[in-house]
Order: sequence, then C-alpha cells, then structure tokens
Amino acid sequence: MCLGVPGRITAVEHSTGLTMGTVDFGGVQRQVCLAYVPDARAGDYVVVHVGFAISRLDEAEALRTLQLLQAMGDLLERELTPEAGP
Amino acid sequence: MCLGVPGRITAVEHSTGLTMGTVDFGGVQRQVCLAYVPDARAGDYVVVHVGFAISRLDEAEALRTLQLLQAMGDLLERELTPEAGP
Amino acid sequence: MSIADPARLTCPAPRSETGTVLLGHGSGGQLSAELLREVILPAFGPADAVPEDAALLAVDGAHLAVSTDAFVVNPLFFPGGDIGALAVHGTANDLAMMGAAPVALALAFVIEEGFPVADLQRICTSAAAAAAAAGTRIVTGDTKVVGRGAADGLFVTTTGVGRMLPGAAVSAAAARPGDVVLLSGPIAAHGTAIIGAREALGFESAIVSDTRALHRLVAAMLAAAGPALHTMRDPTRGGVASALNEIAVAARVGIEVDEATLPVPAAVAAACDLLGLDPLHVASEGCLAAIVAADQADELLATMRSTAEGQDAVAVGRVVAEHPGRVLLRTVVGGRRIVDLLVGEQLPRIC
Amino acid sequence: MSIADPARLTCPAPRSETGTVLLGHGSGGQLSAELLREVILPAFGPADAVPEDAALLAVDGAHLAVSTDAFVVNPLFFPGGDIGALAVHGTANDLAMMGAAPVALALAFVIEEGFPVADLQRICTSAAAAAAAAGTRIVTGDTKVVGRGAADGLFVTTTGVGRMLPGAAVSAAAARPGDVVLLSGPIAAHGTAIIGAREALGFESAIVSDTRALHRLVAAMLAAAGPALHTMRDPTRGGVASALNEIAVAARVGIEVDEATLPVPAAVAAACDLLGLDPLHVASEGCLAAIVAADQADELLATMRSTAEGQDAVAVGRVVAEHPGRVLLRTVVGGRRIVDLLVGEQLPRIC
Amino acid sequence: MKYLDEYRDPVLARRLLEQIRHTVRQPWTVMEVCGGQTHTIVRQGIDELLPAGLRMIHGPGCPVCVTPLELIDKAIDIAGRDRVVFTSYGDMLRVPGSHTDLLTVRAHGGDVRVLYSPLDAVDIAAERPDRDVVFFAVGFETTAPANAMAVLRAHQLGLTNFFMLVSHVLVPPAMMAILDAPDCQVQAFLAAGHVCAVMGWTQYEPIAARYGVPIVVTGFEPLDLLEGVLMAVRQLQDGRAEVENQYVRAVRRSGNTAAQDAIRRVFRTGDRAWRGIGTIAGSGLMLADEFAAFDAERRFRITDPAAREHPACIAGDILRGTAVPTACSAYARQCTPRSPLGAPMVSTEGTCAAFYTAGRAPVPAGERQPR
Amino acid sequence: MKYLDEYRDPVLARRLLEQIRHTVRQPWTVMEVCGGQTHTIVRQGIDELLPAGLRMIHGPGCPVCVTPLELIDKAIDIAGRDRVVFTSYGDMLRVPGSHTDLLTVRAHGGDVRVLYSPLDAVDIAAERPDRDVVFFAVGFETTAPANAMAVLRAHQLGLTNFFMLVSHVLVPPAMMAILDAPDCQVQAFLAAGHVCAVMGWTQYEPIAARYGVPIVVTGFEPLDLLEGVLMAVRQLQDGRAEVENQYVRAVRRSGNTAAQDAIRRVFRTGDRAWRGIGTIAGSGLMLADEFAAFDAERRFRITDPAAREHPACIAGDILRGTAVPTACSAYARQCTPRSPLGAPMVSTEGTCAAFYTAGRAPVPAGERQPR
Ligand code: SF4
Ligand code: SF4
Ligand SMILES: [Mg+2]
Ligand SMILES: [Mg+2]
Ligand SMILES: [Mg+2]
Ligand SMILES: [Mg+2]
Ligand SMILES: [Mg+2]
Ligand SMILES: [Mg+2]
Ligand SMILES: [Mg+2]
Ligand SMILES: [Mg+2]
Ligand SMILES: [Mg+2]
Ligand SMILES: [Mg+2]
Repeated sequence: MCLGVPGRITAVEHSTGLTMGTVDFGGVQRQVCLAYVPDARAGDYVVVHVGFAISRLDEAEALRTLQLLQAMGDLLERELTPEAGP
Repeated sequence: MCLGVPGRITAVEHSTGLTMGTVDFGGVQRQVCLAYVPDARAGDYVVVHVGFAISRLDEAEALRTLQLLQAMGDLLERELTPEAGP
Repeated sequence: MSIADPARLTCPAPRSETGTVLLGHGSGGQLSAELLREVILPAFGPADAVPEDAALLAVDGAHLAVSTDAFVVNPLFFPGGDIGALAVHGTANDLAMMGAAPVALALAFVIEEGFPVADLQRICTSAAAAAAAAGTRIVTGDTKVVGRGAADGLFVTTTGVGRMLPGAAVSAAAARPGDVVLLSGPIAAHGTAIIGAREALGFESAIVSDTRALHRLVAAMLAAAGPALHTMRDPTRGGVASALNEIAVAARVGIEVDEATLPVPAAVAAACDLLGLDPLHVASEGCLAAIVAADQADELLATMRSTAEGQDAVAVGRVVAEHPGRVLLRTVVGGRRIVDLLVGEQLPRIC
Repeated sequence: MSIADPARLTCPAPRSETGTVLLGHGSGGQLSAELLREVILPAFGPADAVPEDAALLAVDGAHLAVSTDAFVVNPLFFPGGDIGALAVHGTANDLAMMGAAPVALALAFVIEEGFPVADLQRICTSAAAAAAAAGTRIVTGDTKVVGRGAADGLFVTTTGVGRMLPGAAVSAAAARPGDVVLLSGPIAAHGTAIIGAREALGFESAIVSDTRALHRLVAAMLAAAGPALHTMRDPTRGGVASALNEIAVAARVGIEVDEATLPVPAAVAAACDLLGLDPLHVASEGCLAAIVAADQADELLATMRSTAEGQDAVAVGRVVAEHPGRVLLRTVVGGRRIVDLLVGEQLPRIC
Repeated sequence: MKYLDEYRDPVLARRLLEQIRHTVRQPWTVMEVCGGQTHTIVRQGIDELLPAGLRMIHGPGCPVCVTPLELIDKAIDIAGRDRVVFTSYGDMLRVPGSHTDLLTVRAHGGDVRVLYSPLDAVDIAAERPDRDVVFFAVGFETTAPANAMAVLRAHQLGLTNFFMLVSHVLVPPAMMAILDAPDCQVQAFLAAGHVCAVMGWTQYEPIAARYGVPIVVTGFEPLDLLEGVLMAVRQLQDGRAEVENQYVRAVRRSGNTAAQDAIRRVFRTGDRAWRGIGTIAGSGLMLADEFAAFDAERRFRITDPAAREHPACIAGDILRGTAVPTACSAYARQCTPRSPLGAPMVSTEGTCAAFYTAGRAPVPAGERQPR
Repeated sequence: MKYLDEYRDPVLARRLLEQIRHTVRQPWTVMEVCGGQTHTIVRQGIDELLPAGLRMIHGPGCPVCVTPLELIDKAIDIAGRDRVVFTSYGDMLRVPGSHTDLLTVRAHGGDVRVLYSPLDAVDIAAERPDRDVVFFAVGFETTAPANAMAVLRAHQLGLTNFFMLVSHVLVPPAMMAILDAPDCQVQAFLAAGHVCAVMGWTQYEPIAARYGVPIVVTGFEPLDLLEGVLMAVRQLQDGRAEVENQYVRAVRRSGNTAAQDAIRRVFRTGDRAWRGIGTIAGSGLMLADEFAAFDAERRFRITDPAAREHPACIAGDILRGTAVPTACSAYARQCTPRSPLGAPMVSTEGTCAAFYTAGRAPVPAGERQPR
C-alpha cells in the first residue's frame, strides 16, 4: 500500500488558501500539498504520497541508521571472517 | 435555388402523426414527408425538395409535352431541310 | 475563356483558410492540391514533383514502386466491401497505376479503445483475402490503440512495394495530344455507396462499392500494348475530375471528355442528382483512367473488355494540345464546360 | 519455479477482455502479444511467425527489408522531438534492427480537421530533416483529414524500404546460449519524457526523449563484427522487457540481466519511482539491445562506444540455456526475478 | 431516372436550339431567376449554345448567396457555442461570414451538422434534450413549407430546445426590384419552377402585365430550360408579355395550397436584406408571433457588432451595372472566389466570380478610373 | 535519488542478509503487512535470499485488492453514467468487478480518468460544474489524509458536484483479525511504514502486548525490509514482543497529528468488508455526517443486485489456510490471473495467483478431495 517517495521542497506557496509547494524528486517536479507538514521549509525532504507530504524526513536519524548498518556490516564481516569455510 | 428531384412513392405511412412515405429515386430510397401531397398514393411520382414532396408529377402532361417537343422537332427538321445550306 | 468554368459550379466557393486543416483538405480536390503544393512538397520536395500514385525506386538492379495510403472510410463496413479490402485494393491499385505488381504490403492499424475485436478480426481476414486475391501478402504490420474518442473506430494505412511489370513506362506527365482517354468501367459507385451507408442523410440504396484490385487488368494492358499505355490513374478521392486534371497539369495538355460516354450507373446517377453531387467528383475504387496512343486505343479497349475488371471499359475522350492543364467536358446537349477539381469537401446542396 | 514471477508484479492483473480492444492492446506488452497471436497472425500468418522489426524481401536479386509503424504519440511535440522525427526514426530503426539501411520512406498522415497548418508544417519539416539526417528521403505519402473528434490531432504512419547491409544476418531467433546482451545507451527516457509532457499527472521534468536514428550505429557494428551480431531490437513500446522477452521466446533461450548494470538516468529512475513504473517497461526511441557472440562482445562494445549513438553502451546480461522463453533479472541486492511483459497499459500506481 | 433522363435528350436539345435560333431575330436579354437553373445552364454550357444575340443573365436565385452577411455571422456565433447542435443544408457551410465560415467553426470543435431535411433537425432535438438544436432555415418559397412543417412538428412534440435561424426570401419582390432598377436590362424571365410548384403563378401575372415582361415558369433539366427560353423569345418576338408555364408536369396555376397554408400559418412577411442587393420591402418570411419561441435570434443574444461588407468592395455598383469587376481595386487581388470580399465573388454565379474564372485581368491601379 | 539509492546498496544488503542468517536459529513466519513492501520483496527477490526456515507471508495490505467486489461494481456503475467524470488512482482501473472493470468502462465511452492526487479531482469539479466528478477514495491510513483534504477543499470551495466513493480501511483491526484466526501462522509483523508515518505506532503497542507478537515499523527499500526482518527475528529469537521502529527517518511515535486531525474531522470509523476476508468490525472509514453531501453512494442510487463472488471460489478456505489453491475446481481453469474469479487470484500477491504463476498444476478432478 501507499507508494511514498522522498523529495526535496524547492518552493512553498500559500496563496490558494492551501499550503502547496514544489517538490523535486531527483529531477522531476510536482506541486504537492504541504498542509500536513506545516513546519517544512524549502530545502527540507518530505515523503510524498498521492500529492501530499505526509512526513518530514529526519536527516540526522537517516544518517545514524546508515552508519549503524555500516558499522554492523563491518562488525559482521569481522565476526564471519574466521568462520568462513571454502 | 431549390434542388428538386422526381421520385416514385413506394409506401405511405401515417403512424407518426405526420404523413410520411418511402420514395424511390431510381434506385435510391428515402423517407419523405407527404403532408403537402395528401392525394398522392404509392406508385405516384412526386417532386421532392429537402425531404418534402412539393408537387405530384402529372404523367399525362409530361407525355404531352414530350410528344409536342418530338413533333416540333420533326416539324422543324422538315422546315429546315430545304433551307439547310452546305 | 468563355467556356463555363470550374469555380462557377460550386456555389459559393469556400474561403481559403490557410491556418486550419479542413475536411476539404482531404477531399482530393483543390484544397488537397493546395496543401500538397504549399505544405507537403516544400517539406519533402521536390517542389515541382509530378504527383504520381507511387514512387519509383531502383535498388540493386531491382525496379520497384512504393505507395502508401491512409484509409479512414466511415462506415468501416459498407456495401461491397470494408476498410480492410479497400486498404489492400487502394494500395495495390496505386502500384498498378505506375505499372507495378504488388510484391508485399505493410499494414498499420490505429484503433480506438472499445473497438470490437470481432470487427478487427473481420477486417484482418478481409484484408488478407484481398491481398491473396491480388497475388500478394501482408508481410509486416503494426497495431496502435488510442483512447476513446481519440480515433473514429479504426484507421488503416497500407504501403505497397511493387515490382515494375515488363514494358511499363507510365507517368502522369506522359499524356500526349492525340491520345485517347479510356475508363475501365463505371464510375462513382464507391463514393455513393459510402454516402448511402452513412446514416445522417437518411438514404438507402442498393449501390455497392466497386472496390477491387486492378493489377491484372493493368498487366493485360501492358502485355497487349505496353508502349502505347502512357498514363494510368485510379479515380479515387476527387473522382475522375481530379485524376484527369492532375494528368492535364502534369503533361501540360488539354483533355476533352464526352459526357454522353461517361459510364455512370443509373442508381449512382440518381444518388448524385438527389444530393447535388457531380459524379465526376465522386470516388471510384475499382476503375482506372488510361491515356493511350490513339492507334492502339481500340486494341487496348478490346483487351480491357476481355478482363473481368475491364469488361465495361469505354473511351470517354481525348488529349488535345489546346487549353493545357484544363479538362473540358462536351455536355450531353452539346455544350462545353470545364471539369473542375472538387473545391472543398463534398457537401450535399439544396441549390 | 521459485523465482519471483511476472504476474506477481502487477497488482492486480487485468481481466482478459477478449471482446473489446483496450488501450493495453497497444502497449507492447502481454495484451499486444495476445492480440498479435489471436487476431493478427491467424489472419495474416504464418501463425508461428517470429515477430521481427521488419520483413525481409528478395526482389529481382535485391535484398530488402520493409517495416511499418503507426505513430500516435501524445503530445505531438515533446521534449527532445516531435511525431515527425519520431516516425522517421522509429521506422528507420526497425529497418536497422534487421540490419538494413533505409532507402526510402513512405509517410501517411491522418489529420483531425481544425489542426493548425503551422503545426503540420513543423511536423513535415521535422520528418524531412530526420529523414535527411538518416540518409534517406520520404518519397511518397498520403494525407487524409477526418472530422473533428474523429482523431486526436494527427497520426503518422511511416513505412520504410531498406537495403540489407553487407554481413547482416540478424533475427530474434538467432540468440544463442553464451551470447552477451548489450544495450547501446540509457533506457526509458522517451516514455518518461512523454508522460512528463502530459498535463494530467501534473509532473514536470527536464527529461528529454532519446529519439534518434540508429542505422549508423548498426552499420558500424556490422562492419566490425557482422556474423557475431545475432539479434538486434529497439526497446520501444513495452521497453527492454518486451524486447528481451520476444527474443527469449523466438530463440527458445533464457536471458539473464544484471539490474545493477542497467543504464537508467537518475531523473528517469525518479520519474519511475514516483509513478510506480518499471523502467524496463518504459519505451526508448534511440537505443538498441543487441545479442552478440561472447567472444566479440568487447570488440562490439568498443565499436558502439566509438559512435555518437552508442557512446554509453554497456553489457547488461547474457543468454542462457536455462528457463527458455524467460528473462531473469539479478536484482541489485542479489535476488532474482522474472522480467515480465507489461500486462496492460502502463498505469501509475498508488500501491 | 424517369422524369429526368427524357429531359436530357441530346437530339431534342439540338432541335430546340435550332428552333430558338430560328425564332430569335434580334438581341434579347433573358434572366433565369433560379440558381438551380443557372446551375444547369452553366454545367451544360447552354448559354454558349444560344444564338449570339440572346443573352442569359443569372438572377439572384441562390438562397445561399443572398443570405445577408449579418445572418451568416449570427449563424457562426451560435454554431460555436457550447451545448448547441447547429444544423444546416450543406452548401451554407461554405459561405464566408465577416471573419470565418461554418466549416471552420466545425473544424474548431463546433457541433455543426449537415442535414438533408429540416425534419431531421427536429428528430435530433427530440433525442437530445440536453442540447439546443438550431436549424439554419434559408431558402425561397420552395423550402418554406418544409421549414414550416419542422416548426409545426417541434410545436406538436412540445420541444423547447429546437430553434430556427430564419432567412427566408420571396421571389416576386426581388423580380420587381430588378425591374425597378433604372438600368434594368432584363426583357424576359424564366420563373423558378419549384417555387411555382409551391406558389403557383398567379403572383406573376400582375408583374408581367405591369412591366410588360414575358415570364415563363420553367423546369430545371436542359430541355426544360431550352423550351423555357424558346417560349420566352417567342413572346418577345411576338410582343407578348404573359405568364406561361413550361413546367406543366409539376406546376399548377394555383400551386400547392396545402403548402401555402403551412407557410402562412408559421411565417409572416416582412422586409429582408439580400446580400449584395440590399433590403427589399416585403421580400422575407419571419416566424409568426405564435412561434416566436422557436426563433433562434430570440433565444441567443448576439452581441457582435454589426457585420460590415469589405470597404474596398464595389458590389453595389456592380449589381446596379455601373461598374465592371475588373475596375475594383480588390478584384483578383485580395478578392478571389476562394477568399471573396463581396457577394458577387461569393456566389460562383456572381458577376465578379464569373469575370475571375473567365480569366479577365484586373485593370492596373494607375489606369483605374475614379468612380 | 537521496533517501532511496542509499537503501538499495548491494553491499549493505549482503551484510544484512548475513546478519539475518546469523541470527535465525529456528523456523519463523513473518508477515509484511503492506503491499508496497510485498512489491519490494518480490521485485528484489528478497524472500528467495532469506534463510530457508524464515518464511515471509504477504499481508492484506493492498488497498486495491481488498476493496470489496460490491464497491468495485458500484464504481463501475457510476463511471458508466452520462455526465460523470470518474476519477481514480491508476491501479484501481484493472480490478475486476462482477462483470467488467473500469478500463473496459472507459473503453466503452465512460469518462474515466487516472489522477495522481485527489486534489486534482477537486480541480476538475471546480472547472466542470456541468459534470458530477467522483473520486474513488480507496486506501489505508496513509491515503486518508489526502482524501480528507480533498473533501475539506471541495467544502471550502462550495462545490456541489464533487463526490467520493469511499472504501478506506484501517490496518490494526485487520492485524487483529489475522491474529485471531484459529490457524494463524504469523509470528511477527513488519508494520507499514507509511501508515505509521501518519498514525504513529502507539496503536500497535497493545497488539504486540496482547498477542505476544513482535511488530517492527518498516520502510520500503530493500535495506529497510532486510533491517526490519532482522529486527523482527532478533525479537523472536530473544522472546521479545515489542513495537520497534526501523523507519526512523520518516516515522515518529505519535505520527503526523495534523493528518490525524483531518482524518478524524472528515471520516468516522465503521465496519468494513475486505475482499476475500470478510467484514472486520471497526476496520473502515466512512464520511462523517457533516460531509454526507459528498458521498457518492448517497448521490447515485445503485440499483444493481448485490455482488456475489463466484460460487466455485473457495477463497475463504484458502485465506483461512484450510485449503490450497490447487484443490479448487476453478484454479488454472476458469480462474487465472488474467481472468480471476476470486480475491486470492485478483491480487497478484494473493495465494492463488502466486501458486498459478509458480506453475503449480491443478489437482485432476477425480483426485480432488471433498472439503
Ligand atoms: S471583386 Fe470582390 S471586392 Fe471587388 S466588387 Fe467584386 S466582390 Fe466586391
Ligand atoms: S483459484 Fe480462483 S476460484 Fe479457486 S479459490 Fe483461488 S481465486 Fe477462488
Ligand atoms: Mg498512394
Ligand atoms: Mg490511392
Ligand atoms: Mg491513386
Ligand atoms: Mg511496430
Ligand atoms: Mg468515436
Ligand atoms: Mg515496424
Ligand atoms: Mg518500431
Ligand atoms: Mg522495433
Ligand atoms: Mg494517396
Ligand atoms: Mg480531439
């Protein structure tokens, strides 16, 4: 369910009575409703589903996860190396 | 003005509240309004304009005209023959 | 010129709308010629190209003809045929008009979504049968589907590759004063059958389209008197009028046609009378006009009459040196008028 | 088979509607294949025909290829091209995929009345320029006009006659286990550019169609290693998935593709992510897939990269004896799945 | 086809021509009133066959050509609107308005349909209550009964979405206007057979008497026209000025009274503008008040500024015979049959169009005389 | 693309898989709830890479597949009507109703349009007051805020021609229904990351506690899923049953409260039928009374008889795990993914479709056991 794609807000627009913004998805742009991410600003990344930003992406958390994975990988590799058979 | 074509009534129809009929134009048929030729019957020839029969064709008169033309022609030819130069 | 002239016969003439494509631009008449001259030829050149039914190509010693036509006939199924057979005959005939026999056909469909598969099947079967009957085959094709309302049912484009028949050297530009104009059979049946098959005008008739392939007739004519056969053209869109005018212009000759000899079937004539159409403007799809050397005209006529397709062939006129680029009609009562190109689209008249 | 399987990737699969032509029947995917198998081939035969991009003909010693395609792209003008150039490239490329260089093109328009003549002029000019750039010419054509609402602006059908290049002996059936799969460049740009150019979904992007002629690339490949070149196909409708599946079926081989090597430009990948499309299903118009003998693969790759059209050529997979008729993808994370044909029309997903 | 083929017989035609040549002893000018007759004459090249002194002038009898520019513009305006089905006889679609024509309106998406009969428009209205269906009711007395019946039928069916844009004209006032012109050259008329099939010919008797012109009610086939011409020149030669009926097979003296009743019920007579001629008193039919609800001009407010003929056009002079087309500054330059500026070029039977298609060269600007 | 490409890294994926293999010490069955996650698993072939004893079951999380047949039929009925613009996400167009699908309705002339966002439907309604514009509002909690905003927007604009055909479903009740089944085999859940981005994960805490199942809120990229699986099996191996959040970059514990407020304002909770599963109490969202005017079911009286699943279909048994598809008399005969008779063949992630595409042969009629 619920194809959600991360994109970067490039502009925010309030004129129509509904907070809208332009979101860039790696080279593809679309107007997106930002009403549910009232704190989001240009430059922020959001998850977009059916034309609505449903969540801001947390860069610090994302980085931490990736670093943990990386670390876990390294750890694992060290763990596995002695066991590795032919 | 007023392209009018002779055709032969092949059927008369009163059911719709308007006298209509099928008219055959030498192999092409169409529904035609017969309201203005109330005496016309299947077999009669009528002049049709924009889907309306506007006149019954008078076979006797038509024949008479043609015969007159024919006669006139013959007469003329006799008249002309002596005068005809080289 | 004091002779009755083309533009006087359409009342009134349409305004030139250079900014917008009109239905009349596809009619095979004046607007079609204008579009060709002002838009198509300037892009694809040469600007002074003689409009022929097919292009000639020489590839590695093989002498080929190539022709393409899009078919948008409505209705798709009509008395005497359907769009599938028509698309095969039309292209096979365009090849035949250049003296070529079809070697292979390509067929591309554009189909509106919602089109019944059963109808598509009928059309395919009919096209295949027509190709087989014409001694050829559909060797490649394409099928595109467009959204509802983006096409009217189904369109077909056929392209033919033909091999030049021995002795063929025909061209619209090859007509010479003194030549005789032959018609292979009755005219205007296809166009009137189509108009009759449409509902909007409310007509019914037993008129049947004459759609058929003519390459056997052409082969017989070439075999009988190849060099005497100067020009052939199938009077499809725009009718005999367009075919003869194109020849008159391309060959810089005049053409004179005798109205009394024109083979217009009675029911076809009636339909034209009724709608105010000129049978010379109405399409045939199984008939050809040939311009032939006078001394071989009788022999060619006899040859044509010995074929199924040409059994009603007649001589209808001759090529003259006068009034180059113009086609004149000697009327039944002995008058003369210019046979004009259809101006815009064919519209029924009340006047 | 425990590998992830085609039908599982479209959710849900469309119901078979044998009675009605759907948009999906023109998508180049499963429904297209079904229509070909159940309607087109039974009529035009042979029923077991290998679907090739062009038919081969021998006429009086000349070795020819013939191909036709109808073009119904919407919008007519799109980033990177227009329907005129596309129609020339598409047909020139279908000839090239059989190892033929275009000798002549035929072009037929179907135009909706009301179409701007200026747009028609642009399209003609663009088609003529594309033909000239591809070393050929549009030698014959046709123009039909249909009523308002009976077509969506303009359709073009192009048919190409090609001469076989020396050394060309390619066929979808010629792929052999051990062969290498090459792609001449980035994929899916055309299809995403078109979707982006449509208004309904509200997207904008700088993606540009890759439409271009590939016959020079093909000539270079044939010159470099003709006999090693077993199969070529341009992944247009239905994308790389359709092209490779057709080859796998025709040659009764398996094909394995390495997802990590697939050249999908970043913006194209983003557009596909956003709409839930698989780039393997999205059309390219300036790219070819080639199946080549393994021992000449590197040389061919180097030859391709030395041309403008093939500068980003890559090897993306290989032909195997296993799972004949199936294309398998080795995914980026090391899994495997079957690369299916697009089932119906391409629809954006929410799920 | 019976009643057609017999009247196209070449032998009889030749005999009639001989008879005409035999009869004419001085130059005469005869006007055929009806565009349909003009059509036959032009298509058959009959005028060319007549003896040199016998000149045919083509009358104003083409309903398509005399429909005023203003009404064409109204039709174009209505036809371009949403939710309107605009229906018409085919030939009206080509007529240029001030800026465009109905064919172009259709090309740009207007729902413009060609019908054979006005009853078909009523049927469409009955089937499509969600659309306003408008019929462009042009024509002479021949067409009026058909259009009247369409209104009666719509009334009977209680339709509220059927409308007529009416531009009906009447022949006798136009004939009198022609005869009243100071430089009138017409010496005899061929009256329009189909108009008379509806109206009879009693209306013409006072005209023949008052103006001293022979009037021959004439049919449309070659033999009809030749016989009509023969009857007219015989009267001229004899010094008679009577109404005679050539078209006896179709026309009775009192015409079709049922059709006349329908016309009287649905329409009233009023002044009407003729394109290129101007307003002729009592020469038009308008919807009677009882049927005003079917009047398209009432239903659709047309806010366009009044239509104006092109300023360069000297059609008035040409129609009055005081200038020839080649003297017009627009002739064969901006104004051609394919893009006409004025009525005499619109109608392909018009004087300017006839000059143009005969290839007559325009007078160079320097040599043109001020008028 | 940032936030996507990093999570498709093959090296890290291999390491996570090693870690999973390293962790798993006994067979476990984990259900990913969301169809989007199923999509990634299938497209990336992840299930094939997992250690043999670790089985993924695909959950009911495809809104397209669980929409009840009856509602599909209603959509088809409405979409075929005159003057209706029926709008939908693309994937709903393929779903078979009792007799046809929306693609076929469009092919036969229905104005059926694929939109990317429900706000686009509101725009169409504002532009076309002459049309009823209906949006097919399917989806889970992720989509509900978007559809809620469309209703609020239509309300704000005062539109009276905008309607929603609502078939919203909620995840937690469905998870409980699965866990309540007597033969439930699910031992841990990967919860749907985007649902939780909206709703947070507090709703899942009582479920984890009551049923003793680990629940890991998980993203959609390959690394997300592998990490989610790893976290789930770690809990299983450790004997824990907690709610954990793998998708930390996008999901907060309390979710998106602004979005939750909009859902609560526009919708109310009620019982909802799930295709192939049956009615689950409190598992659906319906329009609140305040917005009943936008309800397409109220606007369009649907007179069709109630939809009925095919009599041969034993979907119920299959979904309860008491029969395998090959035992169904219709399987691979009348019922295939291209013409499915029941929900497990409709959804390409369904059990019947999975069996079919894996090439499993039907049991011959004679050998089929009575059930
Ligand atoms: S030539 Fe044209 S502009 Fe001049 S008088 Fe004639 S119609 Fe008018
Ligand atoms: S195979 Fe088809 S009919 Fe049988 S249970 Fe599965 S979905 Fe139902
Ligand atoms: Mg052709
Ligand atoms: Mg042709
Ligand atoms: Mg031709
Ligand atoms: Mg193709
Ligand atoms: Mg249609
Ligand atoms: Mg092709
Ligand atoms: Mg192609
Ligand atoms: Mg191809
Ligand atoms: Mg042509
Ligand atoms: Mg359109």
